[in-house]
Amino acid sequence: MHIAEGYLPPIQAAAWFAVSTPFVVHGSRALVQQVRQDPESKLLLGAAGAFTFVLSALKIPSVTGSCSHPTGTGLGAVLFRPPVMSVLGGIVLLFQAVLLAHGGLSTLGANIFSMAIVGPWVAYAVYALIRRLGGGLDVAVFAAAALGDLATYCVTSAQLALAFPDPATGFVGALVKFGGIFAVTQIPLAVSEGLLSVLVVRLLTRV
Amino acid sequence: MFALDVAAHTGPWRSRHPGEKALLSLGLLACAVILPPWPGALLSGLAAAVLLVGPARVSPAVVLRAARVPLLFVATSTVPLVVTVHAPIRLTVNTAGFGTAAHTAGRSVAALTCLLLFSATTPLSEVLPRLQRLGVPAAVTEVAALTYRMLFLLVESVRAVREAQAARLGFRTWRTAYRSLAGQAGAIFVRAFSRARRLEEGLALRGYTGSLAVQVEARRMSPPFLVASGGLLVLIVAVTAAVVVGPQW
Amino acid sequence: MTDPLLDVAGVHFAYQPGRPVLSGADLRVEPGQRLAVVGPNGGGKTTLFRLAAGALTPGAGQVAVAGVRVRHNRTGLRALRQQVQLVLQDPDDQLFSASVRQDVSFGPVNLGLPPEEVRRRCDEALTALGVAALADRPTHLLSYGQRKRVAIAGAVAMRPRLLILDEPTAGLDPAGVEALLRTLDDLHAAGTTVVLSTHDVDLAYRWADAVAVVAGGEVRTMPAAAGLADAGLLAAAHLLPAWAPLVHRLLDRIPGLAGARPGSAADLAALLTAESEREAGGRPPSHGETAGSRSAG
Amino acid sequence: MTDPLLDVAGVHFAYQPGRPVLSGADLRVEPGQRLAVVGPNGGGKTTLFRLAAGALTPGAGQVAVAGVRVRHNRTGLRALRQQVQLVLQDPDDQLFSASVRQDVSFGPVNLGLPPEEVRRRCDEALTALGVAALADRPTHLLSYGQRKRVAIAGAVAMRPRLLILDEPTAGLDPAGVEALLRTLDDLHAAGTTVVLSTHDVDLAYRWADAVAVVAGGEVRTMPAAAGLADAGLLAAAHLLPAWAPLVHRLLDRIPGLAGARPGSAADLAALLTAESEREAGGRPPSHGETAGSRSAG
Repeated sequence: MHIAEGYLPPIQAAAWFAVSTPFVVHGSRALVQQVRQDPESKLLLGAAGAFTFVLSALKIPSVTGSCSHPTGTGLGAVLFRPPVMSVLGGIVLLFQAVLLAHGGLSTLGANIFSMAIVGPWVAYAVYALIRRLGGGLDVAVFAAAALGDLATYCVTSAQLALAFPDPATGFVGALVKFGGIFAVTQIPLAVSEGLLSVLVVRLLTRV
Repeated sequence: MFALDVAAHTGPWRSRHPGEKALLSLGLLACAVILPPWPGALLSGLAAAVLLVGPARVSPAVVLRAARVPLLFVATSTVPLVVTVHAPIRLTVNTAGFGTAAHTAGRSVAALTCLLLFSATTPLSEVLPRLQRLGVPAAVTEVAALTYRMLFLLVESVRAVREAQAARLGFRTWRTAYRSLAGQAGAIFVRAFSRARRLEEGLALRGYTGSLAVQVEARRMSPPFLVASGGLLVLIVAVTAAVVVGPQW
Repeated sequence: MTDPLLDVAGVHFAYQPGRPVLSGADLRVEPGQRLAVVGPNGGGKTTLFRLAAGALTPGAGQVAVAGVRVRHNRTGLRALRQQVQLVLQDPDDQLFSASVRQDVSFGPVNLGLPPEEVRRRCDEALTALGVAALADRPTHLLSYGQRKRVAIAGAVAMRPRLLILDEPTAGLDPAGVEALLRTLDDLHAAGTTVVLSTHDVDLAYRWADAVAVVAGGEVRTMPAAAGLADAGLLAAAHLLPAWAPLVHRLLDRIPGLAGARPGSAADLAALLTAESEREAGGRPPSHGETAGSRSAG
Repeated sequence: MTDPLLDVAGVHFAYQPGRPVLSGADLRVEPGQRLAVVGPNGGGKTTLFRLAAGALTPGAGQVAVAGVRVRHNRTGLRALRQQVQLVLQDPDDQLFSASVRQDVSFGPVNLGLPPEEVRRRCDEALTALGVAALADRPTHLLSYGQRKRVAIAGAVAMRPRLLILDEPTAGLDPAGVEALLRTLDDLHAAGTTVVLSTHDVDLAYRWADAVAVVAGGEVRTMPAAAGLADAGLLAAAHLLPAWAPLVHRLLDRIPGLAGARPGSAADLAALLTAESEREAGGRPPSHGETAGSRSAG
């Protein structure tokens, strides 16, 4: 779930743009550099962006019977590295907003921060850590994708809690409420995304 | 494939300069988000809705279907605004939250309508190359344009793969469904990168050496459209100001 | 009278409201038939196939398999898919596993069959399609023609009573087309009813028992020989005439060749070669025994 | 004597060492020619085209365009691509932009032409391919046939002297094939030399002046009428015979039809219809004026 268009108060929406911009600018510089060194990589990056978009549109069956979607950012971060994912993720979120009305333009900064920055960095850090500790590829990919997914939705909950603190219990109370809706329910989906990512990586390493 | 994209490419405003449509719809969006929800968001949302089904001639069915997912988000995330958590786990309805909830949901629905006005009238292929003039590096807009082109190929592939898997009972149980999903993701990954490789050769034959520069159709901004859009925005701001400040007079 | 194996009756379908692809389409496939579906691009051939295979739900009308109306729910579709299998035009849409054997086993594994049975069905399907030697190869290293065969094997491993193939000969060279048709004839001889679509009216003429012309949202089915010799019908469906029926008219006007019914240019070439050899040898002409010619009644 | 427009001489090529696809291939294309390349899948047709268009560098032998040997460096390839354009079989391999007009403008913009010239060339190419009305449509809303035409327009906008098309008629329905051949004939009439590959020997027979048979690593070029009537040569290249030359032999044995040279089944049907109408009207037969028939000498 992306934060819908217009849901955040204007000041906070602007603040999230300010937080996300340095990451996206840094990612863009990295991308420009990469394309300059190797013009063919432009096509590969386009393919990676399209892959991420389509991956996040796959329908995962969920416990409740309804369908949900993976974030795709964990797998993306492992495959393409976080700085590039901040740009590709930004492009994908822009397309989701304009083509599907999922998310929005005023909330683009907030959604980029949770999905294209925190999610990929957490996933990549978890992946790198487990690999360095000698963990297997499967375990590392599973943990990276699942925790990346979960981190994304924890950030979304925190963003909403900051915007709408509980009148009685403040930010913490609000975090409990939004976390209950967007993060706790996400745990089975995060596990699903982890399993799916492992299956995909297995398939890809065998090819 | 995406109803909003099809509407943007086939509607009566398709050949208008994207700048005009951006001024109008994103201007309304800014009003909806920044102005006090009552009556700023209401007026902006109403104006966008009238423009959508009126001059832009977007089918209401398309608008409503596109709005379903974001409205679901608005509905679920508004619940916490009217509920208070008391430690350890006791929930009470918080009537004081109704005001915030109504403001937030109203602002969001209005802003969503403005976003739909932009989405359903403005083809992305017209927007992306023009972003360069706003300072976005060419490499980024070109990657975005390639992503846009390729995602339609991949969405079609994933549909076909899914259908083929369903035909062979790939979604019979949870276990088979996961295997099928991984197969889809794997197939799409392989497909995406083989597409990129083949496109690379196809473009090399057309003389590609690093730049994907193209000629963007010159479109003239229509002064009447710009003036009318500006006028509408000023009117909304003025009416909102009058309503908000008015009672003090 | 037995029920038709597939009975599509009065089916309407539109991808976008107000733009029907099929409006009142009827198609009956009898058990044991070889049916060729022809018609222009965008005319609705693939849509008709997707409806028959349960991938799409008709807007109006109904689809029945072996006399039983298809219900578009989990159980109904599951029953349908064990009887009817559709092979898509692009084999890459059907190959998503790492190796050939793994891919062909996808359907039988999903059916929940025991491992030995899965293996038996795979071997059977791979052998039927002549790709048993490729079983352990990764799918992406195969040629286009080989991938087509593996995709068909994946459907055959489900042991369908009706096998529907969307443009199975597209992209194959003439030798590949002939080999595939022989394979389909073997499957047909083993009891499978086979439906295929093609743009090649001569192929339809010589391979099929019956032909269905899909154009303008409607479907007209008739015996292959009659349908593909009807110039008016072909023109209405934006199709070009087949050579064979015209050639048969010419042959009937040539003393010594009258009555010969070559189905392909290769058969005609063989006929002419045999004739000139006979003349060189001084034997009397007897076209009835000409190799390769087939009665097209 | 003028230089050939394209001269591939003694070219060797292998994707993997020890597995040559072409070994000593020769191909000469004269200016103004219409050449059809036929041969089995995997026989080397596409490889030959990619060599001619500079996408591959030959292992041995050389490629010359208009008498000038192609150098495989930046400048040499740039010069080559202004003379020779290859259109791949799958249009999605060449269309990178979501906008038709933007896509077609890519080549001219890349050549560094001034904006008005770019616009002129785009309009010209879109009109030549009959897709001017689609200029503002997004690529992803076009049909397969329309995408093929846009991909060809992208090549035509480079104003090549030699246009090579890999299987341009694959996937098109018969009406689409006829329309595309007419378009290619218009380009040819306007001065472009056109080379295409096809699996349809009848299409090669009626459309081409010359035919090149690519099989077993070698290329043999000959006049279309002779090459496609040669049963031995066709069999060696795993090709099936064409109907037309066989039909011509039959026609010569029928009084009143002798000498008629229909190139397609549609022409033959028209010939027979005209004949039966003449007989009904009691006029004497005169096949020389039959509509649609074309001398294939």
